[in-house]
Formats: sequence, C-alpha cells, structure tokens
Amino acid sequence: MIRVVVDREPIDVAAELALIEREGAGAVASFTGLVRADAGAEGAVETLELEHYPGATEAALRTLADEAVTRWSLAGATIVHRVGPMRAGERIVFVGTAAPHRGAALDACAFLIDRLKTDAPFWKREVRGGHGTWVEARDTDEVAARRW
Amino acid sequence: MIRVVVDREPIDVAAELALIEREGAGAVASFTGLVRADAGAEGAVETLELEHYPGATEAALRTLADEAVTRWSLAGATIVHRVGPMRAGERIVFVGTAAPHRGAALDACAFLIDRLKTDAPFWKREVRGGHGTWVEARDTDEVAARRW
Amino acid sequence: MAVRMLYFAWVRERVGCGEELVEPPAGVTTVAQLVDWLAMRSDGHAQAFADRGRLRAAVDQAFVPLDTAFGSAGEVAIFPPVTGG
Amino acid sequence: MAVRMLYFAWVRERVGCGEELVEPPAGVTTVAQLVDWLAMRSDGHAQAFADRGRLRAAVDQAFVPLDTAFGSAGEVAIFPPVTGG
Repeated sequence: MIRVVVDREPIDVAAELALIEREGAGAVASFTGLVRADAGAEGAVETLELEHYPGATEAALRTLADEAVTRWSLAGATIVHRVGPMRAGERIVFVGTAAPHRGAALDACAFLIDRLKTDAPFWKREVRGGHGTWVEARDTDEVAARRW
Repeated sequence: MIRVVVDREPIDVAAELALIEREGAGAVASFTGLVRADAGAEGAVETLELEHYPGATEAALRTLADEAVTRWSLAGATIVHRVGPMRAGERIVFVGTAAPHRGAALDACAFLIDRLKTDAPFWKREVRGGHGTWVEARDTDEVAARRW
Repeated sequence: MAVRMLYFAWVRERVGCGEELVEPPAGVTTVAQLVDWLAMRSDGHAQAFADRGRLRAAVDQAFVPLDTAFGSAGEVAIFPPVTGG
Repeated sequence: MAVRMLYFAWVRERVGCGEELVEPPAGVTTVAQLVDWLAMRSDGHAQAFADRGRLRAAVDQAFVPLDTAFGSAGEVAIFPPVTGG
C-alpha cells in the first residue's frame, strides 16, 4: 500500500495508523511533525502557513514513497502533509511505514521524513506577533537527506 | 513525561500518541510491534502469548526510558507492552518519543525498541496448529542493541 | 513559445503574483537566462530574483539546476529552497 | 537463608512450577552453583537447567551473569534469553 495525501484538513493519525497496520506486517513506524509553540526571540508562533506546489508536491511524495517501498521491501508507506494555515500543537506531517521487521520500518520512516524535507515543494511561513516570516531552509536538512 | 505500562489489555495507540503529542514538542516518533500472521512451515500463528517478570519488567522499561530521555533530551517517552494471549494483527508493543527535532525522536525510538528486545524480561510463545513453541532469541537483536 | 511561470513563497510575494504567461525571446534557453530576462520586467521581479543562490527551479514539475535548458517546457517554477515536513 | 526462586518461560515449564522457596547449603554462593544444586531436586529441574548456555538470571530483579554471587538476595530468577518487543 502506498498512500500520499496533501490536504488542508487536520491529519487523523489514528486513522492513518489503523490503515497501515491493516497491511499485516509485524512492524509499523511513524513520524509526526507538529507546530511547536516554542517562544523564540520574536515570541511564540501563532500560526504556521504551509504553501505548496500542487501537482508537483504529490508527484514528489509518491516518488519518495515508491523508492522507500522498493528499497526496504515495505508492506506499506503513508505520507500525509497538511497545507494552509495551522496553529501550535497541530500536525504538519505524518509518515508511516510497515515492514516485516523493525529495522526496515524504522529506517524507511527516517528516510522518508529526511528526504521529504529537501525533495518536496513545501514552504513554511511563521506568524509571530502578527508578523509573518518565511522559514529558512537548514543546512542540517541537506546533510540528513544526503546520508541515504 | 515518562510513561511505562505493562498490561493485558489491548494497546490504544491513538490515546498513547495523543498523550505524547501533548508535550508540545515538534517531533513525535513511534514504533508498534504487531503479531504477524505469517504462514511459516508450521502454519500461521493463531495465538501469541507473552509472559513477563512482574516488577522487574516495569523497572527495566523505566530504566530504558530514563536513559533515552537523558541521552536525547526528550520531551517525552512512552513504552507500552502487552502481556498475556493475543491474536494475529494485535499490538504487542508501542514505543513513542517526543523531542524538539526529528533526529532525536527517531533515534530514541529505535534505541528503545532495540534495547527493549534484549533488556526487558518478556518471553514469547507462539501457538500454531494447536502446538505452542517458545520463540528463540535472535543474534541480530543482540547486534541491534549493542550499536547504541 | 509561451511558458507558464509559477512563483512560490517569498518569490511569489516579491514578484507580486503566483503565476504569469511569458514569451521569452529566442536567445533565452536555460532557466538562469529566463530568470535574468524576467528580472527586467518589474522592480518586484528584480527583487525576487536578486539573490540567485537562494533560487530553486522546476521544469514541468521536475526539480532541476538553474543552468538547465527548459526546451519546450510548458511550465517553469521558481521558488526558494523548500522547508516542508 | 531462604531464597525465593522464580522461573519463566520454558524453564518454568520444565521445572514444573513458577516459584519455590529453597534453602541452599553454605557452599552455594553463586547463581551457577545455585543452579547446579537445584538441578538435583527433580528430573524437571535437571532438564530445565541442562543447557547452561541458554540460561539467564536476575538477582533481586537485576540481570546478572551466572557467576554472580547472590549474597543475601531474597529473590533469584532463572529464565531463557528474553524475546519481548
């Protein structure tokens, strides 16, 4: 099973896990990225806005999921990414993987989130104190993506 | 938050994830181990039975969770292990970790499930075709646990 | 031949629109040349494309380096480094 | 001094019980010696403890090598390598 969703609606992690557990594999790994409410120098994030490149986004995520399924012989791979405005504590992204053994599920899950960060056309804008700032890409993300 | 549960009841993954997401961290990783229904030479597993060492089990899991929280500065770590009889597709174990960044959450999650496999007193018995067999420990689990 | 340009994030904000149809002249063959040519359209375009090192591109939805020839592509996108996940 | 023995998994099945109170003689100081001494109690004990390489132990709930002295421990557990998770 490969499942790729890009949607403005909140991510239902329980439903996503139930779907991937249904593949009958022994190991399921997941990663969820959430809007942090960390108080930086400019105050806490009130809203996070996710812009994306419709069409290209889904294609990029599907390519990543295909690669993971082939490389780790996964029983299933799910990528759900939210777009539009969201608030602190809400889920931005969910990655789920299912495999016969834990090593494959865990590695594939880490691979998917690492590569999603550099290979999929999403852009984050943080609103703090009524003022919006585009999030800068981090060099550490490039390093993490290249290790695979 | 450190949460360690050893229980005969089914594991509620949605409730566990909701608890650990509430820590306010940006990254949550999870691993779920399930009873595989794989048809081996002796047929499919009908029932899996988990025996444990009450008291020592909880202490071992808490030690692992403490170590993970310290080593990766986690916002939260959850280990839930089911004991008693369970059927194919049911959850055996859930590990959840929360951290400010994904690397810490993912590594700590892998650490916890790897070390749980060798450091916590659980024993699995598979029933196939009405015949029970104690599962043998695997050398690969020792290797996986030692890499941390 | 007409090319559909797409802009995202702060590139979109500086250009002032997310999408426009352009007809680059014959000598403009790579994405980098396309960006040079577009930068002359307005102050907003010039600002958006000022720092070439912070621009990324996709030709017909596939990520490419800026020195790629866009050939007969129908869609070229210009945007900052991605920050999803 | 009385020691509470605990057995798990196939060790428990072969011994025939999960728990027993024993009073080892003065010369028995390590877990390995305790296992040697217990093996004489019944055929089940002998079978359970036949393959020393497949036995693991805990003294007062802490995992230890078999050559560990159990001292004044109140609880000693003998079991196969663990297989949880």
